[in-house]
Amino acid sequence: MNPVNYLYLAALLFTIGAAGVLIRRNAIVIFMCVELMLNACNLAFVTFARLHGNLDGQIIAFFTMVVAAAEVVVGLAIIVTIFRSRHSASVDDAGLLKL
Amino acid sequence: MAFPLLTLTAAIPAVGAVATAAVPAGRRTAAKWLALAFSLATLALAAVQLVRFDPGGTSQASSSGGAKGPFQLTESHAWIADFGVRYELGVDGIAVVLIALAALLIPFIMLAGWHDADPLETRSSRWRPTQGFFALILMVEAMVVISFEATDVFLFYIFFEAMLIPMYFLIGGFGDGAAEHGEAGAAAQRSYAAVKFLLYNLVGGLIMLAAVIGLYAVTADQLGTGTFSLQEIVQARAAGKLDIATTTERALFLGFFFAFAVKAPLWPLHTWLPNAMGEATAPVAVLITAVVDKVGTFAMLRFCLQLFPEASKWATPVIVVLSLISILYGALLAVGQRDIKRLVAYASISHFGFIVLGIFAMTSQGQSGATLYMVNHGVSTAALMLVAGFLISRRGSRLIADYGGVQKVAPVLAGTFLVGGLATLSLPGLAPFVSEFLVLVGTFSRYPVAGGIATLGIVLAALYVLVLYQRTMTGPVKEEVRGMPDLRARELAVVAPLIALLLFLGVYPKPVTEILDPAVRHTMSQVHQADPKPDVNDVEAAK
Amino acid sequence: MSHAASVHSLWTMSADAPQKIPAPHIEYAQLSPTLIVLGAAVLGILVEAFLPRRTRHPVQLLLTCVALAAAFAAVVALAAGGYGTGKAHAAAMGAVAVDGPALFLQGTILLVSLVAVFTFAERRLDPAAHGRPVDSFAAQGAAVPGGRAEQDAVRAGFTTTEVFPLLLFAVGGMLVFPAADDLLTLFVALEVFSLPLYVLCALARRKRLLSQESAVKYFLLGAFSSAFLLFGVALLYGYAGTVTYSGIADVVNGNVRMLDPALAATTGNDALLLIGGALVLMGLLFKVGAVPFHMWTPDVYQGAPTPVTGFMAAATKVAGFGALLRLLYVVLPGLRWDWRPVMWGVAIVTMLVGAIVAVTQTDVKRLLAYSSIAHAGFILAGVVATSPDGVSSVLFYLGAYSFVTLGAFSVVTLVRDAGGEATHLSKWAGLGRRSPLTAATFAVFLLAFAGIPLTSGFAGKFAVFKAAAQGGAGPLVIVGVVSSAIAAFFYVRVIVLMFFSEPKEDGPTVAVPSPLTSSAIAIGVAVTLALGVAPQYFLDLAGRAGVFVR
Amino acid sequence: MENLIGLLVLAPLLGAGVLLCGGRRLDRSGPWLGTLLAAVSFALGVVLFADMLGKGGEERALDVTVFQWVPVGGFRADVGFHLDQLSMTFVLLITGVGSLIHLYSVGYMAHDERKRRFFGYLNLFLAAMLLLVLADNYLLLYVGWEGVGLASYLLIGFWQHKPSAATAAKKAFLVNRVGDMGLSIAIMLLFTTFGTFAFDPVLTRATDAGEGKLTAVALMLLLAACGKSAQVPLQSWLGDAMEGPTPVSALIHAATMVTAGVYLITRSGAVFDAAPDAQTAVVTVGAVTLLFGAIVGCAKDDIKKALAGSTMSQIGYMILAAGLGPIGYVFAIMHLVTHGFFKAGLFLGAGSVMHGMNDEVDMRRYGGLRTYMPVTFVTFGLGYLAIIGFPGLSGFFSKDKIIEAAFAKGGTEGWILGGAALLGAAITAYYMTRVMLLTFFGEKRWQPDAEGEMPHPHESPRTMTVPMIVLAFGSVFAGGLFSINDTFLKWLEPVTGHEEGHSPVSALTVTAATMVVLVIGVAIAWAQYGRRPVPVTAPRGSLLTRAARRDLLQDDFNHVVLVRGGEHLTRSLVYVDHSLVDGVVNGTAASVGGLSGRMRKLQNGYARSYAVSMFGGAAVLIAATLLMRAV
Repeated sequence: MNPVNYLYLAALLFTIGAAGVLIRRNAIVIFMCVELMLNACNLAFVTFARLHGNLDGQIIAFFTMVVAAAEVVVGLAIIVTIFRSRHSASVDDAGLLKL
Repeated sequence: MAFPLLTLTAAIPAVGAVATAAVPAGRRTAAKWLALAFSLATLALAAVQLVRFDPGGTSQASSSGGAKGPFQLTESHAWIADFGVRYELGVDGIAVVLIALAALLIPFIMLAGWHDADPLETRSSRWRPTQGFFALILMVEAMVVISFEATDVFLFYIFFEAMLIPMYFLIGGFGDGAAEHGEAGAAAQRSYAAVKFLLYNLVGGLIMLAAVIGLYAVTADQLGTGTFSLQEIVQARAAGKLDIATTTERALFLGFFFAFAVKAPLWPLHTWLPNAMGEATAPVAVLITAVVDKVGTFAMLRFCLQLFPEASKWATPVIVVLSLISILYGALLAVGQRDIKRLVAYASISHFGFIVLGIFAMTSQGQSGATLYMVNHGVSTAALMLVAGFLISRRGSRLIADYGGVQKVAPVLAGTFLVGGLATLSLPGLAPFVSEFLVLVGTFSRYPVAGGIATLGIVLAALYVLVLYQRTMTGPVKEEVRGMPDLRARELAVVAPLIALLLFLGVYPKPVTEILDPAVRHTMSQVHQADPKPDVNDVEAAK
Repeated sequence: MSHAASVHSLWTMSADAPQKIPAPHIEYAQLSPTLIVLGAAVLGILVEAFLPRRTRHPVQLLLTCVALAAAFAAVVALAAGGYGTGKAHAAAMGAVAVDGPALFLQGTILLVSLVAVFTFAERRLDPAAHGRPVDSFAAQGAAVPGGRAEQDAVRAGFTTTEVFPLLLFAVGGMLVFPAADDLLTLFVALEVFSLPLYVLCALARRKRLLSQESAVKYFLLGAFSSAFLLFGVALLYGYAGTVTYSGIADVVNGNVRMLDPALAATTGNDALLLIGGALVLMGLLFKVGAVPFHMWTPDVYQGAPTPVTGFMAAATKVAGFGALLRLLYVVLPGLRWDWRPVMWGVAIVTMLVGAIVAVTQTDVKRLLAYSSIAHAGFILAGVVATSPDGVSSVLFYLGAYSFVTLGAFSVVTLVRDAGGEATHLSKWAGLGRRSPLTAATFAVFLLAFAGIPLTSGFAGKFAVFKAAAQGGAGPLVIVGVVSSAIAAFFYVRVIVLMFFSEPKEDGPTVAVPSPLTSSAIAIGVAVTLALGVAPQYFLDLAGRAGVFVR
Repeated sequence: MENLIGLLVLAPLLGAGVLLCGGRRLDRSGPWLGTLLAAVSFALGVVLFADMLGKGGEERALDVTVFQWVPVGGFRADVGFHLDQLSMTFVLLITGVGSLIHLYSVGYMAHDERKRRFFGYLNLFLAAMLLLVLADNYLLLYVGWEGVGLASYLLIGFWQHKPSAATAAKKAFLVNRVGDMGLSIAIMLLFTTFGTFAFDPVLTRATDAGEGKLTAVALMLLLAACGKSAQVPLQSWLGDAMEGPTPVSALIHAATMVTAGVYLITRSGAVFDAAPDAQTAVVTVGAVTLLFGAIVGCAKDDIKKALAGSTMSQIGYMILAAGLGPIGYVFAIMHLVTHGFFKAGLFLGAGSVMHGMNDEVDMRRYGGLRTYMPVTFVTFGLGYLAIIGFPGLSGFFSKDKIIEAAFAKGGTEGWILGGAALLGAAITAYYMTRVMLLTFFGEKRWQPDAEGEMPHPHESPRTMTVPMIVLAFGSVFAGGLFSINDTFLKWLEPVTGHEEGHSPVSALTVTAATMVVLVIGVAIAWAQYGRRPVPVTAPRGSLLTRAARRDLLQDDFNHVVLVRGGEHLTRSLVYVDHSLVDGVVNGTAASVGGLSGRMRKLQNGYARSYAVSMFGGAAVLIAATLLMRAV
């Protein structure tokens, strides 16, 4: 299989993730969509590493995972806090700051 | 190193401002005297400048490189090399006279506004309006003086702009207590006027900033290092090292001119002036029109004409038309005003039209007249406006209709008001006549039609001055005016010297014109303009 | 499948000789600023863990200040050692650049952070709760606002001293961000300084709902943008086969021959380059708050605790623009004709939108947020100059701007009423009458924002516009001037409100701050005026620091 | 001698300065101080005159430059004096009549609390007027020109508490300003043409300039003369100017200031001579005004306004004569001098009458005063005879010469001008007889004044009667003295030049015709006012009468066109300034604000919409980058 197809898949995943961010209301889901985007990036990295024949991409993918994990920690903490004070995880409910 | 006289002249009021602002709240009177002392010290330094200035001489070698030029008492120090900016000061005849004017008027402004900033009630211990008022006036003076002295475009620009800030607080922070709509309404109108003043001038300044940057780009491009030194640029152009493309020169000229036209102010950029002068206290109004606005017209002469001679000539027709409109429009609107101070403001617009007309007539009479006009207008408007301020402070109203028959109860006030008014309408024998006539002659000899139309301005001036005088001073004594006290000693001490000066300059302006004349000739030569020759040109020889 | 085989051989080779992986050569001395800060951050965590609650605040404060000062000293030492000029190079195997811009920006960030720490540590503004002084941060971040846990925490006198290590982590990330010399470091640094900031945003003591909301928004949008950035990195990697700046630049400039013609599909594929470059740019533009990636700015600036806002507004902008400069000047100079028009557009829109929308703002913090957007536009005008002058002007502007911003937000913390900070503009009416000094100070900052001469704002604006004009971006200068004029309007409006409006009866009071905030404000004013009156020294500094290492 | 010229001007100027700034201390002595300084000036004039008589006709002119006034580049204006026979004539007239009127005012203003200031203004006027006639260049003349305007303004409006006086003063100044505009344009034209505006170089070389330029200069000078001398179309201010105290009317608005226009034209004779078209304009103005003033004078019931109409008319004669060129200059000046005597005398008489009649000015409320005020009656009567040109008296000689010269202009023009002058003489006889009859003859028609007090006419005090008597002497004998041996002609000829006119009708015929029209005029007046009782309130009168009462509707025209039009113009400009000029700026500000408000809505608080913006932004960024590459 042509590795370029993995790139198409990565782009597709990325777009799905982005669309999810735009469409979904639940902060957790949005966050998961962001994770999906990051993973799409990982796929692209790995594919490119394969195409280029060097390891950089694969290493970067590990970094990305770590970063994503860190992001999850912080993100979930924030989301949980706001959920506890508002009893809602909908981002559309958080609309006090505007104009 | 030579004695930094110019720096000192600007520094003294600046130091005075700080010192005055630092006076504790309880010592109001001390603050006033302190400020007055500093302004007098500045006046003394300005007088020293006048004495040290040699009208005939071109220049001592400036410390930067011995370049000969029209400037004297020069100082030059490195400042912001990255921007090509030097701290370069120098005065020519025009500058030295205008500095003297500013330094002369400030003490009178202070004296006239002696009680304008006394707080109505003691609010908090930190609220010190009096100190602020006098400190701000000194601050303005310092900035005006340095603007007149700066021969570096950037240095000039900085103070040209920075002076807006103290002016802004002076306009917005202190009113004359005359309110149609109560105290709150007055405050609102005042802050509107202050904002309008600031925004107009700021926009003008920002457009000039674009041109200043453009100038840097041009010089940096062609001379290797960018420079803002007026002399360097002028000399480089003369030597053919700097060749500004026509369109660029025009664009830069317009950028500069716009800022100065706002400041001057020229129609249609004038509408801030009536608001500002109407809402500010009379001394501040004088400060605006007699001192600060002069920087605008002065800069037209010093920067527009000298930096961009070709573009100046190119723009002349339009500017002449604009100044004609200013003259007539200002005068007609003055006729239509119901508010004394606004009336004086529109009259000033008309007069600024004359000044700009004189500058751009490109004749030696016109430019001499215009520079002399700056001085005379300063003094005459100060006289008229300050007396108007005294009048307003007595009755608490700026409306012309609220007065009548003042002449009967306060003859000296009325008399000085009339003299101020007569100076405003350029009565021969008083100073403004000489300058106005020079402007008219200078314009007429190059643009006869424009000169003729401008002459209409003298009729309209008579109209608005006399209508004002008639409505306020003559006729039956109004009830509210009865019992109005005549001028007090302090007020007379403000007005009398101004009137004496008006008379003196009207009868014997030679001391001033002698200083101005070489500078004007230099400017004319920069623009490569010569006076038109008369038709019958050997008359003097025949005589 | 030749290349599949070659990849396989890679694997096998490394599997064969794991011991041959060379230990990376790290120049610890040259990275010392970052290491000091991060080390102190770790120490700070330990302090949180082991020291009693009472002593934490002074200890943390001391630790943070010392760390930042030491880091700054290290930066100065490096610069004095010639690393800003002659010895500039890419350290840590090419991952982190040690050169003029990097050192200048690091120095700026450290100074700004140091001043910001003062505002973080301020404990006199809020009335003491139960006899204990409190600062701007929540007693217990995790507690539900208004809930029992929170009340208990307040009663117990808890304070969130974790903000100091968080700040240090963020600073550490920021130090690396503009120095990052490969895209991976860039990404990691981005996350390192963003994540603590997200948390910091959520920690306000008052108006906690707003604070949490701002954190959520910042976090979601920040994560979203970093995903874009990462995808851009991936594409660039695909284009060049490497993520080091110099490597990519070589490929862009055509200095590297194709190793394998079969890779032509990806390597050197300009579509990858352009799209990847645009996405990375977008990630950076998000951080600096350029339109249309600016929308988080007002909300987050308003909701976050004001000291954090000040820190964020000042330091993030410095770091973000530093990274942007390096990316554009090192990686993409060969693409100048592609990205310049785009950046022109972004700069113009940013200046105009920032200035225009600010006109109708009614909240001081939001107003300053929009002002920061407009300023981002001005700085972008210097960025697109694509000349050493452009770089140094941007460096200067960043230095000048960050202190003004920090000072302005510090003043905002002082104006208070019963509900905490009184940020609604109507409450600022007549402030000049009640507290002339505070109002005058704020006015100085506003005037500097407006670019009035004799303030640092003017010198900075002049520098960037001058560079832009010389770089042939005359129209940008015009737009800049126009938006300055619009911007002047709302700065003036605030001044009018403070000085010429009658004070309201129930208006806010100005809290008397401790020397901490006072000195932060004083430093802001001093720098503002110093850089306005005598900018030459700093211009020289920025000018010498104007060359990137490759 | 030269220094005395300066003193001549300085003496009254000093008086003005001292009196106006002196304060209350001078309230008592002020009037006498002012009178003294006027007399000093007159004495100096006499000394200079005596000195001048001692020299030959051509060497009599004195020139003195006092100091450089405005030296700027090629522009030089000096304060310098030129005293020749023409200015000497004026100096004597001004200081002589001026001194008399100062003296008269001492009595007339005795009860006015602000008399110190009054005398200050009078002295100021004298100084300015002397400056006007002594200046050696046009710019300095202009200073005097405006100076007298100022003095006139101050004096007309002396009783400022009366709104009518204040309005009249303002009007006088404004109308004069229109004339002044002409003068200043003329000076500018002279400067651009000759490079100077001193009399000597300009006048000696006038012919070197093109006729077009000279015509322009001359027309502008004429405009100036019209303003100052109350000639059509700028005559409207003179009637209103009678609001001023009567001595002022006598001095300024009859004897001296209003004749400045004649001086200007005569002085600039060389320019006018080289611009025949302009001369035609001058004579037209003169002829029209002499009829206009006369007709107005017939209709007025206010004694001073009737006299003012007469003044207008008489100056019309002078202007007419001056417009005739060298054949008329001398006669213009001669008439000016004699007119100075008799018209001043008439005004002082009128003042005396008003003084006795509780300041009543309506002649219909006079009547039969001859027995009550004998001195006034006699001096007024002599003035009356002089003005109508009764043979042997001053007016006879001077006016006759002008009518002769008008005919001598030749051609149709000469006939028209001569005819007009004759007709004017008839009307003069009519209206002056009317004044005489209404005031001094017939039954008493006295009415109580505003306070209900009946007037008790009485003769005026000595300070007032003495000047009247002196002036009456002048009215009677001046013309005769001047005409014996053509003394006046020979005196002035070296300055103005003179040509004998060649009249199509003989001098004797003209004199005869003048006598005939005189008798006709007097007879009609007698028929109307002498034989039958005069109603106290004026009858409605014919259309012409009503128009003439309103200054032949000229004021109405001014009011509708200039005042109303001006008001509309300024009001609309105020509107324009507020709505348009300011409106553009405010509109821009408002639209920025509106835009801001709308863009602000985009910031709707929903994180997802922010994300949309970012996503869209990224898309645009990518598209733009790709597009850049594509182009």
